[in-house]
Amino acid sequence: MEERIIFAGFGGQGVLTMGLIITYAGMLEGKNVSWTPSYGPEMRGGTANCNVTVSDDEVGSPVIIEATSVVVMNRPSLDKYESYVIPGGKLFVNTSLVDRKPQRKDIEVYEVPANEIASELGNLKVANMVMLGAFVEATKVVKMETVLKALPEVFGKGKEHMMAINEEALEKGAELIINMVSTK
Amino acid sequence: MEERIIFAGFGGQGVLTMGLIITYAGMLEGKNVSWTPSYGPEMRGGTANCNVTVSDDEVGSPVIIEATSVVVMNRPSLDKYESYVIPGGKLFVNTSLVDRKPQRKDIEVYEVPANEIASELGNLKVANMVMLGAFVEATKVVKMETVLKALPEVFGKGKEHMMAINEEALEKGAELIINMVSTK
Amino acid sequence: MAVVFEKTKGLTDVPFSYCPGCTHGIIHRLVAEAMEELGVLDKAIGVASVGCSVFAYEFFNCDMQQAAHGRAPAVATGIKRVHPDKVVFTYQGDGDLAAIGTAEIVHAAARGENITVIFVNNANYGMTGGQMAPTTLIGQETLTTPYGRKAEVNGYPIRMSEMLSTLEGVAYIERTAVYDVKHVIQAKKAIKNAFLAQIQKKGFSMIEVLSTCPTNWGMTPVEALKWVKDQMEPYYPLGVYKNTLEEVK
Amino acid sequence: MAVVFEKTKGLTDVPFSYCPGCTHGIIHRLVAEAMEELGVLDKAIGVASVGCSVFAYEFFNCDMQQAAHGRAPAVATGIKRVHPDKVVFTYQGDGDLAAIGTAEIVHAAARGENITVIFVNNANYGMTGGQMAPTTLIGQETLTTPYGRKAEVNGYPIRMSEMLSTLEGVAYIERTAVYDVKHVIQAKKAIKNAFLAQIQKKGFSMIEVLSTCPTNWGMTPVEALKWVKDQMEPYYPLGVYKNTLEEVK
Amino acid sequence: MAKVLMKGNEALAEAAIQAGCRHYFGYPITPQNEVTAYMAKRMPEVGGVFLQAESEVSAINMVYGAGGAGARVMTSTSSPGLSLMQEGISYLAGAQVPCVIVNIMRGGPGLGDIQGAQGDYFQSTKGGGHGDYKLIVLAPSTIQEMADLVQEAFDIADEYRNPVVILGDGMLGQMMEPVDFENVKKTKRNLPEKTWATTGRGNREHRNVINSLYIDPPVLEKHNYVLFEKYKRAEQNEVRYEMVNCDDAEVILVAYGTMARVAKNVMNIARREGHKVGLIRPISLWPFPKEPFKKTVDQVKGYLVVEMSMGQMVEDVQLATECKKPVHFYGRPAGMIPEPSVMLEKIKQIAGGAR
Amino acid sequence: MAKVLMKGNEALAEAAIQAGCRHYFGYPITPQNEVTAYMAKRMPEVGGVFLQAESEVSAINMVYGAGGAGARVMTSTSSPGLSLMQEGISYLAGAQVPCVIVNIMRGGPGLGDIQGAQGDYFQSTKGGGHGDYKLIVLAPSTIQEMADLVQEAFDIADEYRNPVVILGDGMLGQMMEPVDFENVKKTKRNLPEKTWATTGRGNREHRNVINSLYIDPPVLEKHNYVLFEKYKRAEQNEVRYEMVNCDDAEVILVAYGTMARVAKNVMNIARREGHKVGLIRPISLWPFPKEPFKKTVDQVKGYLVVEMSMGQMVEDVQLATECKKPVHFYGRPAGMIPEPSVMLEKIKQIAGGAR
Amino acid sequence: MAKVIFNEDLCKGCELCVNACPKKIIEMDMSKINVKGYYPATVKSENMDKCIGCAFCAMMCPDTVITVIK
Amino acid sequence: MAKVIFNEDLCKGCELCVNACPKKIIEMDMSKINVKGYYPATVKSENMDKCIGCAFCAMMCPDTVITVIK
Ligand SMILES: Cc1ncc(C[n+]2csc(CCOP(=O)(O)OP(=O)(O)O)c2C)c(N)n1
Ligand SMILES: Cc1ncc(C[n+]2csc(CCOP(=O)(O)OP(=O)(O)O)c2C)c(N)n1
Ligand code: SF4
Ligand code: SF4
Ligand code: SF4
Ligand code: SF4
Ligand code: SF4
Ligand code: SF4
Ligand SMILES: [Mg+2]
Ligand SMILES: [Mg+2]
Repeated sequence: MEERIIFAGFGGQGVLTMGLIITYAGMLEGKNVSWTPSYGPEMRGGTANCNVTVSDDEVGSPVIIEATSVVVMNRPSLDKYESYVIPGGKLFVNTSLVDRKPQRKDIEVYEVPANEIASELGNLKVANMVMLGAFVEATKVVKMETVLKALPEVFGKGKEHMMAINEEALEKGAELIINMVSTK
Repeated sequence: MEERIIFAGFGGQGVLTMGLIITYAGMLEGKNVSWTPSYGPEMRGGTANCNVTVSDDEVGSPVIIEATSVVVMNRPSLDKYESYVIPGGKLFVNTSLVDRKPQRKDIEVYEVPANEIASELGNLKVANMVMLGAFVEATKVVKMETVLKALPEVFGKGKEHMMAINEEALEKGAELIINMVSTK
Repeated sequence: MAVVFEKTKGLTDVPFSYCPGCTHGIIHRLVAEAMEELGVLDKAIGVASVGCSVFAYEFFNCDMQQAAHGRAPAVATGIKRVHPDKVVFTYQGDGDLAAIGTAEIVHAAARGENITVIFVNNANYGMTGGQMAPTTLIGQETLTTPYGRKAEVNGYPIRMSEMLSTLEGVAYIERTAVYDVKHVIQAKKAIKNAFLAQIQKKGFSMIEVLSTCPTNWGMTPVEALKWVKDQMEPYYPLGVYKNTLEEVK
Repeated sequence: MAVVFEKTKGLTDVPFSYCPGCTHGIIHRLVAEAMEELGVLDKAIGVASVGCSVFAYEFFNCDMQQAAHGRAPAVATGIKRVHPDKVVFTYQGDGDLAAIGTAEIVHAAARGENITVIFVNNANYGMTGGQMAPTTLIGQETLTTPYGRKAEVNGYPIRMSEMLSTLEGVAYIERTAVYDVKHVIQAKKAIKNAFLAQIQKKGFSMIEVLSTCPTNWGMTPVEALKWVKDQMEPYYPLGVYKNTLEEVK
Repeated sequence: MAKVLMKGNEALAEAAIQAGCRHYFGYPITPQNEVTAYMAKRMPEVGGVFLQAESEVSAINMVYGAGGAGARVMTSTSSPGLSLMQEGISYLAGAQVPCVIVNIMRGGPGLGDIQGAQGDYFQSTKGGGHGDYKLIVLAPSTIQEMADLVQEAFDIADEYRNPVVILGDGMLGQMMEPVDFENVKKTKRNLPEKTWATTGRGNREHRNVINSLYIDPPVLEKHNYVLFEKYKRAEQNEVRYEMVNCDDAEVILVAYGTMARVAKNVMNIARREGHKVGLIRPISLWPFPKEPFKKTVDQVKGYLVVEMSMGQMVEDVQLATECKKPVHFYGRPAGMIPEPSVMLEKIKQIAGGAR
Repeated sequence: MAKVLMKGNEALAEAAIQAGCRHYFGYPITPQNEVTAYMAKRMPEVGGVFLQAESEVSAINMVYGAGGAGARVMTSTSSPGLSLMQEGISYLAGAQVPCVIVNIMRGGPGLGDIQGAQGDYFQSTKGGGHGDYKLIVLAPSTIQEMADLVQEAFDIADEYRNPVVILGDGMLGQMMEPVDFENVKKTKRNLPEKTWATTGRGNREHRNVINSLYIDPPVLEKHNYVLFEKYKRAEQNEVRYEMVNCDDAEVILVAYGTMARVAKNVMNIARREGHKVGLIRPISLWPFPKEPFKKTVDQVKGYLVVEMSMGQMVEDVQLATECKKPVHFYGRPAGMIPEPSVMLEKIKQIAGGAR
Repeated sequence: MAKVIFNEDLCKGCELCVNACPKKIIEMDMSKINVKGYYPATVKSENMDKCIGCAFCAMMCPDTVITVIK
Repeated sequence: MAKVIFNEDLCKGCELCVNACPKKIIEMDMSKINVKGYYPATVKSENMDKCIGCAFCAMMCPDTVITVIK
């Protein structure tokens, strides 16, 4: 098993964190993992992304060109990364901020109105957690319970008050996929 | 014809100038010439030397290991350079400041009490010119008349008042050799 | 209706790459307006340094060179010695000018090099994520002074305007700020004076501008302005440190 | 009969490599005597710079490092941060300290680096044959100012003691000379004070000594002393520029 | 201590501290800023010294002072910064001062960009500074290896009294992988005491002097030979490399650092497609590993050197193969990753006999 | 103008002025001080600018400014100084600023000594600075050639918008030989106008910008390819070398600069003793001349590379010969001259079939 | 009568203009996000006539968003 | 009664001691050249008793040639 995932969006949408949580959870599950962020001045109000690999084997290239999954939180990221998904791979689209449909037909597309759900939860900042919940449910790259264990490690001290809402957001995202699949 | 000459002595004895005059004269006679000085902090009250090549052909190595002639103005220079003379080559020793005899038997040795002659002429500073006169007379590397032409070029402006004594010193040195040969 | 205020021709159409509320943008505008108003845009040659303002070569509407970190004064010297009648200026951050570029700025000043230096002091290295600069205040937390700058370890913030004003080659040095309109207006006047000193061939001129770095200071842009006023200005007093200008009308 | 004066233990037996009458030799002796008298020879670590005094590592009778041109204050900083209780000093010429090493000396001073700097100002680059230094006087002829130093081209001589004294990290700075016995005695006192500042952990200390370069100035050693007094001293006033020393008996 | 997820830059810094490094001098530059920041935080905790220098020039000279005074000392920078250190590096090598220098490479020349690249191979392995000297250059390709090699680097530096360079790139510096610090080898070398260090004379009989000046040419020449004797020892004892799937390989990829990871991927794909492809990964870039080429040169059809540069290590591969088999090159500069599809294509061509 | 007797350093400086160089920035260092001193004297006479910078770091950046502003500009230094210029040199190459950089090499590493040596070959030809770039490197071996090549260097720099290095050594700098400035070739190239220079915008439509920053990796990559296209042109057009007695040679000496003069002597001695010995003297060290090796590799028994270093150019010779024939090396560092007797001995061994 | 015009797409929502306006008529338009992803500054049309054309806003704007006419 | 002793072979003949001596008793010995090639400084024995042991000469000597006893 080797999952190669790209998370992409605006700086500030928490895409690096999403990747980090998956990476951390993968490590907790004894997998080989690697997380590579974009960096530099383009981060300043620009776009951000990270490449995450979770694998049973040694991790090869940290840079992902052929992704098993891609998660896009905004429109420019869809434009840039749609082509990176391997045939049969998964593409997660934050429909709240993306105003077009993906064009690929050879991949599984998951449409998640992450911002809307987050705003229903009362905090726009957890849109990434909503998306992450959906992602974990759909890909099973790691177990949801491991994700919950990873959360406090990644957020560190001082964010304890955010745990409840983060977990709720993850659940909401996961639910969306469960419903999606059952209605399919 | 290729003459490879080393001039060596204390800094301040004018050995670089001796070499320069021969080099200049060689150039005036249409020869290929090259002059390479020692340089750096060892010059500060230390020893100085220069390597001069006067040749019909292109000048090869500017650094002389096998000298056709060596001119030593002090004792340390004799110690260092005696071995550089090729068999059959010439060694000029300033006996005023060198308190030992050369050991080589396979070369021609010219003993020139340059400082004494210079002091007889009333100026210790022209010891180098005495030696140069001897050298030119003995080696005929260049013609004495060319040396006389080279003098003002090498000394430059402001040294005109020294010309007469310089020429006298050259003559004295040359005479010494002429007498030496005739008495041999 | 007449235009009271519009974007100066001294700037290109390229939008600034600075963070929201970063006063690099204000200072850029002032420099550009000063050049436009003095009518020197067509003979100006600017030197961008390495720092957040590295892209200044895209923003100023004149010929530009991008210099290695800290070396803008040397690059400007090279340019000025080729074109003594052109107007040559550098735009440098405090890391660039007061750390790695110390020798270059001191000697450009000592030589009385006839150039104008715009020195943007934001008390840290913005571009690289907020490390200590020589101008970082005692106690200030940065990436490389996580426990606050300590005098025993890191020494004391350097007041460049004061230090450089001891040099004879200096024609004009003033320290300004841009935390409110009044100071923005004064800063522009200062920048114009600095260019005038160059035009009058008086020698080296420098305007230090206290600037913000809301991103790395962890403040809102408005809070950052207040921090300049409350924290920086007391250590870095504003004012003219050297002036050999002839009076102009 | 008692010995009134003999060679200090602070110097090795290696004869100096300086030109006849060069006052580098006097200054060496004063530094060595100061260390001997303060009893710090066994814990002193000196840094030789690049210049005529590059061989200082052969002369001072203590551990020594030879630093790259201009970088002695950085090297000394490295040493001092490893051995904060040892006595660390640099010995630098004016080319070394005031030209290529400007950034290093300014920042060592600004950091209040607890080291002692002996700064030998002989108004030119002796080692390389007498080129202009930042300290070369206006009008002075050198290899690289064959028509005399001109302010318009080469700028103005830098007064390092004055400039560095504007920095807060500085504990002690004094400018001295060695052109006669009285000044030699004062220079030694100054050098001792500088070491004391270090021993008292006060911060950065520097003694500037006006020195001669008879060889490159084209003067006899005695004429050279007079030139220091008549030409250099007026531009480089002697005296204490900064002093935070506690009084010692 | 369990595995921890860390950025390469941070793992490197932590490993240095665990290796006994207590003195760090550096100057910020992307993409190695995390080293500096980590040191700023950790050094005070372990009673060590973190000092931000006023420039890379100063930093490397502080390293000289501290290393000469006997400390385990490190600096880190990225490409332009390393260029500024060249004089200091030549001095360190000349005066035989041990230290560890980290270069987290980015795209060049000049200001270039800030993405990970491999354009500084020549600078580190051939000599960016003046004069005849050698640096020992180690190139990790995982975060774990970054930690492991740093420990090793300090030991090698001390054993040989020579600067050791860790040559990484922006990608390695920025990425996170789990690291096991238990794993970091504890020193096994019998390191000599630093009796040469300038610690203040104390009761020592002789003065210690750190110096690279030998004004008399024959003396300097002797010193040069002393250095090269040492380098010869390093060539015998400090060669490091990894060989994967080389036993039956017809085509061998040669790559180091981040690039080797990409190459390994491509090798696996090619194997799956039925091509006999192997990988040689030099870990020590100087001394360059010649053995793996000696061992394989008779059997292979050719080598494909891949670099994140316009081609630098390729020359050492040509020399190591003694030109007995074709050495092909594919690389991209500027922080661009050479494309696996192109690599595959080239592998097929070489397998097919392309020269 | 007749022949004049001049030091190499002075001839170089005079030739630069005759080539139209009117801006010189430099910092004193032995053994090139005569360049600086000469410029200080002559530049004011011709209305040019001589400026003594505060350091080599500043000097090279002044060169950047002046070259970017359109001037013919030069700096000169010796080994440690060139190390300090590496960042600036990488910027000059990256921003395509033409200039001439003179390195009158001395013994290293570190402070070393001040005798002429050849230990900076790698630094100049492979890249002492960071990133992928090339300098065009010319190595004169007589004073006349120092003058000739300087003229050429300015033209090449302008044609390619690239820094050109004159790599001499202390001996060449200090020695005197007659020079004929009539002889110095006047430019024959069709040099493009410097429309890219920052001269102030004036009436120009566009702004001129001198820059090496391309923050977006694909853009930097493209820029890298532009540079390497240029380098390829240089490899085609700017190769220079001298071949002596190679037609029937069984053993060929390879040497550049001062060393080539010594080698020529030895060749003559060997010929007199009946050995068929030739000499290849690379004049352009980059681009390195491969042709003379292609032409001779089949006929010779082997090459003997002699350098005043521990062996640097020898690698380029190995690459150029494609390892078809043994490449032997003999060198001495620190400013010591390799001994003719040893060279002769080696020649005989190679002629005798030694590998 | 004065008027301020915002080149909205350049606005980074820093609020320095809001802070500078003596008439306190500038506010952030939370109803839209510009191309850069920020809520841009604006003066509601009903407040525009309070503008005195002092250009304080423009002088403090770091991104040359504002033109003032009078 | 004081006395100065010259470590003659270290002397470089710079005459700074000559210049410094208040008693003007130091002179250059033109009758010999030392190992360094200089005429060394000396005090003629007939003048030694004029020495007051002030050590001015020693303090000005750059080459630590002079020892003073009293
Ligand atoms: C030689 C070199 N060292 C370090 C860097 C990395 N660097 C880029 S910007 C910068 C600091 C800029 O700070 P400052 O000059 O204060 O400008 P600001 O970003 O704060 O405006 C540094 C260290 C570099 N590009 N080159
Ligand atoms: C990087 C570098 N640049 C230049 C030199 C050459 N150099 C040696 S000494 C010196 C000047 C020394 O002058 P100063 O510091 O005033 O000392 P002084 O000889 O006058 O005592 C220079 C430029 C060098 N060794 N290294
Ligand atoms: S990092 Fe700081 S200085 Fe740089 S643009 Fe952002 S706010 Fe301005
Ligand atoms: S050159 Fe000048 S400074 Fe150097 S030793 Fe001689 S007199 Fe002293
Ligand atoms: S011009 Fe003045 S009153 Fe009008 S919006 Fe701007 S700051 Fe407010
Ligand atoms: S100051 Fe400018 S950028 Fe900031 S909010 Fe107002 S209009 Fe927008
Ligand atoms: S001790 Fe005094 S009196 Fe005696 S010789 Fe020396 S200077 Fe003259
Ligand atoms: S001062 Fe010293 S060196 Fe000079 S002449 Fe007197 S004894 Fe000799
Ligand atoms: Mg800043
Ligand atoms: Mg000096």
